[in-house]
Amino acid sequence: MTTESPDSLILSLEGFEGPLDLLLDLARAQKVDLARISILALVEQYLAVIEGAARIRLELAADWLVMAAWLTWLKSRLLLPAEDPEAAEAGQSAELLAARLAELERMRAAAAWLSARPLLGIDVFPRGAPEEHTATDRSRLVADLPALLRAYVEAVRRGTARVTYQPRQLSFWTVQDAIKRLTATLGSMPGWTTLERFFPALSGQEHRAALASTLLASLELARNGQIRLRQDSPFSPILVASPRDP
Amino acid sequence: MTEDLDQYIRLAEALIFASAEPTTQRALTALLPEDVDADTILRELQKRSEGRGIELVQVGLGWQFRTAPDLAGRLTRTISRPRRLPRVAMETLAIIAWHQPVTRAQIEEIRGASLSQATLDALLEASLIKSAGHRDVPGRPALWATTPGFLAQFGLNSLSDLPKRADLVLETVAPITAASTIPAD
Amino acid sequence: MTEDLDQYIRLAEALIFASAEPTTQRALTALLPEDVDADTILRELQKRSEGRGIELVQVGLGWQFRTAPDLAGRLTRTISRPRRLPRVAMETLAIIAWHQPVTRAQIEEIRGASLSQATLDALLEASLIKSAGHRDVPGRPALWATTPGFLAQFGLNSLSDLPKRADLVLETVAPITAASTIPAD
Repeated sequence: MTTESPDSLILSLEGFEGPLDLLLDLARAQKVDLARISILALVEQYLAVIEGAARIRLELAADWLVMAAWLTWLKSRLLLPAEDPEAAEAGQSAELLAARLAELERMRAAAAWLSARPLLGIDVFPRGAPEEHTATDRSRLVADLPALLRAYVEAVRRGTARVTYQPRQLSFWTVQDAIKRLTATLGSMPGWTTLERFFPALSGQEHRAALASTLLASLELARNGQIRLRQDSPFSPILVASPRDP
Repeated sequence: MTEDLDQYIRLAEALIFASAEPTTQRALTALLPEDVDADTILRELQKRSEGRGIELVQVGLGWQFRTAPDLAGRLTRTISRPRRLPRVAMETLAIIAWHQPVTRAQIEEIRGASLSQATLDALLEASLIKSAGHRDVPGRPALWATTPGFLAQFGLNSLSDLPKRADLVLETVAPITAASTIPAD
Repeated sequence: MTEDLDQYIRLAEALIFASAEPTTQRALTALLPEDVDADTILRELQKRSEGRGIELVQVGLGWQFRTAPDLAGRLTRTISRPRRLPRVAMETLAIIAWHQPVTRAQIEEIRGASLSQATLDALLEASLIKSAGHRDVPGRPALWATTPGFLAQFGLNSLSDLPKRADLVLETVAPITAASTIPAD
């Protein structure tokens, strides 16, 4: 790392990925096995670079300065007599730094090894116009019985829904219904009224059913004295009147 | 020169192999030295490919490697990708199954929608339905019924394996006899 | 038998040649008679391809024909050339390949620099790396690993084809785990 001009120094710093990158480069300059580099020499070189850079560029990135501070600490401990416990601690830290640098160096070598491989799509090429030898048979059907049942139910339901199905109004009355109707409408019927007038106009079987239940209801009410009944001759209309009516 | 020729043949082989489009003689010429004839290289490459699993063929304006025709058949894998019947077809089939023999008009009445010829054709093509004579009414409309293929498709031994209509459609086809005064349930 | 063997080799050639993707040994086995060993056929085919413009290589998931590496320079003039990965991405990829599964923090520690989103994106986009679960520590950081595409891209049959870390440089291998005494950034 040379420091002829401040500008070249800045440029060379910016060329590094980080403090470790610079340290590795400085270590390589020692031209020895990375495991045997002089950490002390390395530290001094790094600090010199940072000091030189800091003189001209105070806003130097924080991680460079943090590394510088740590290395300053490391240097001060490494300079202590070997028997000092703090020197032993520093020795360990130095070993770790060396190990980190070694690993980074190894990964650089790994990246270089990978880069030297013939790369697919760059150095070597696969078949450019692949052929498709797969035929698709779509003759079979996915359809099972449950699906068929569902389909039928849905079809019928939708078909009937569209006609807006409405059940026929049914007029079969129970005797209870007839009693209710008779008692409710009796007051509004002046004098003798035919039984047929106590249910709506119906025809056929429905008429006869309504007539039967209304007759039964009228007999029940007459028994209790709630109405009066009268039939002038056989098969003539049955007449109903309120007990209060004359 | 022979060694060089070998190199050029290798280069042509690699180029044609890697190109997505057929390689034109012009593209190959551009890659070769001026004194080397692309046509010669191609003929030689073609000769060397003889009897291999792939062969060099001229496609349109260029050259391409293709699988040898006698092998193509053996390479073809058939993937069975069963199709699903569209809903309309499924419903139509269901109505035919339960109401057969049934006319088109009846099917339309039950579904409450018109039935397209395409739907009938799809069912016919799948061998699920067949025509079963004509109804003896004016216009003599065709009657439709299911086939043995229908039974096979749905894993039925006979049509009597189908559940009764009354067991299937409960609320909509409720009997009319129940009096409205009686609570439904 | 020899004639049959020739046929099987042709068939294997056609099968592998037809596909842009590697062909698995299983796919070839399925195509060959039961008493024919796919491996024998592949080795023979590989031998026959030697010295040609395209060669048979075993990559990750299977076998693939590729253009011979020595032709690269001359072919790339004709065939479009994607950009190479930048140095940072290559180093990151190398760390992931050799240390996998590995967290982002570990990658940053080894490189002594923070990992940019752009680098991660570039590797992911090239389908070279994938996430491989989480490390069971506070924060549960994602773990990264290489993909089969990584093997294919670099022409490797398996991760064991990568040189041993110790062989990469001659230094003694020191564990990197305790390096946390150095501020990471």
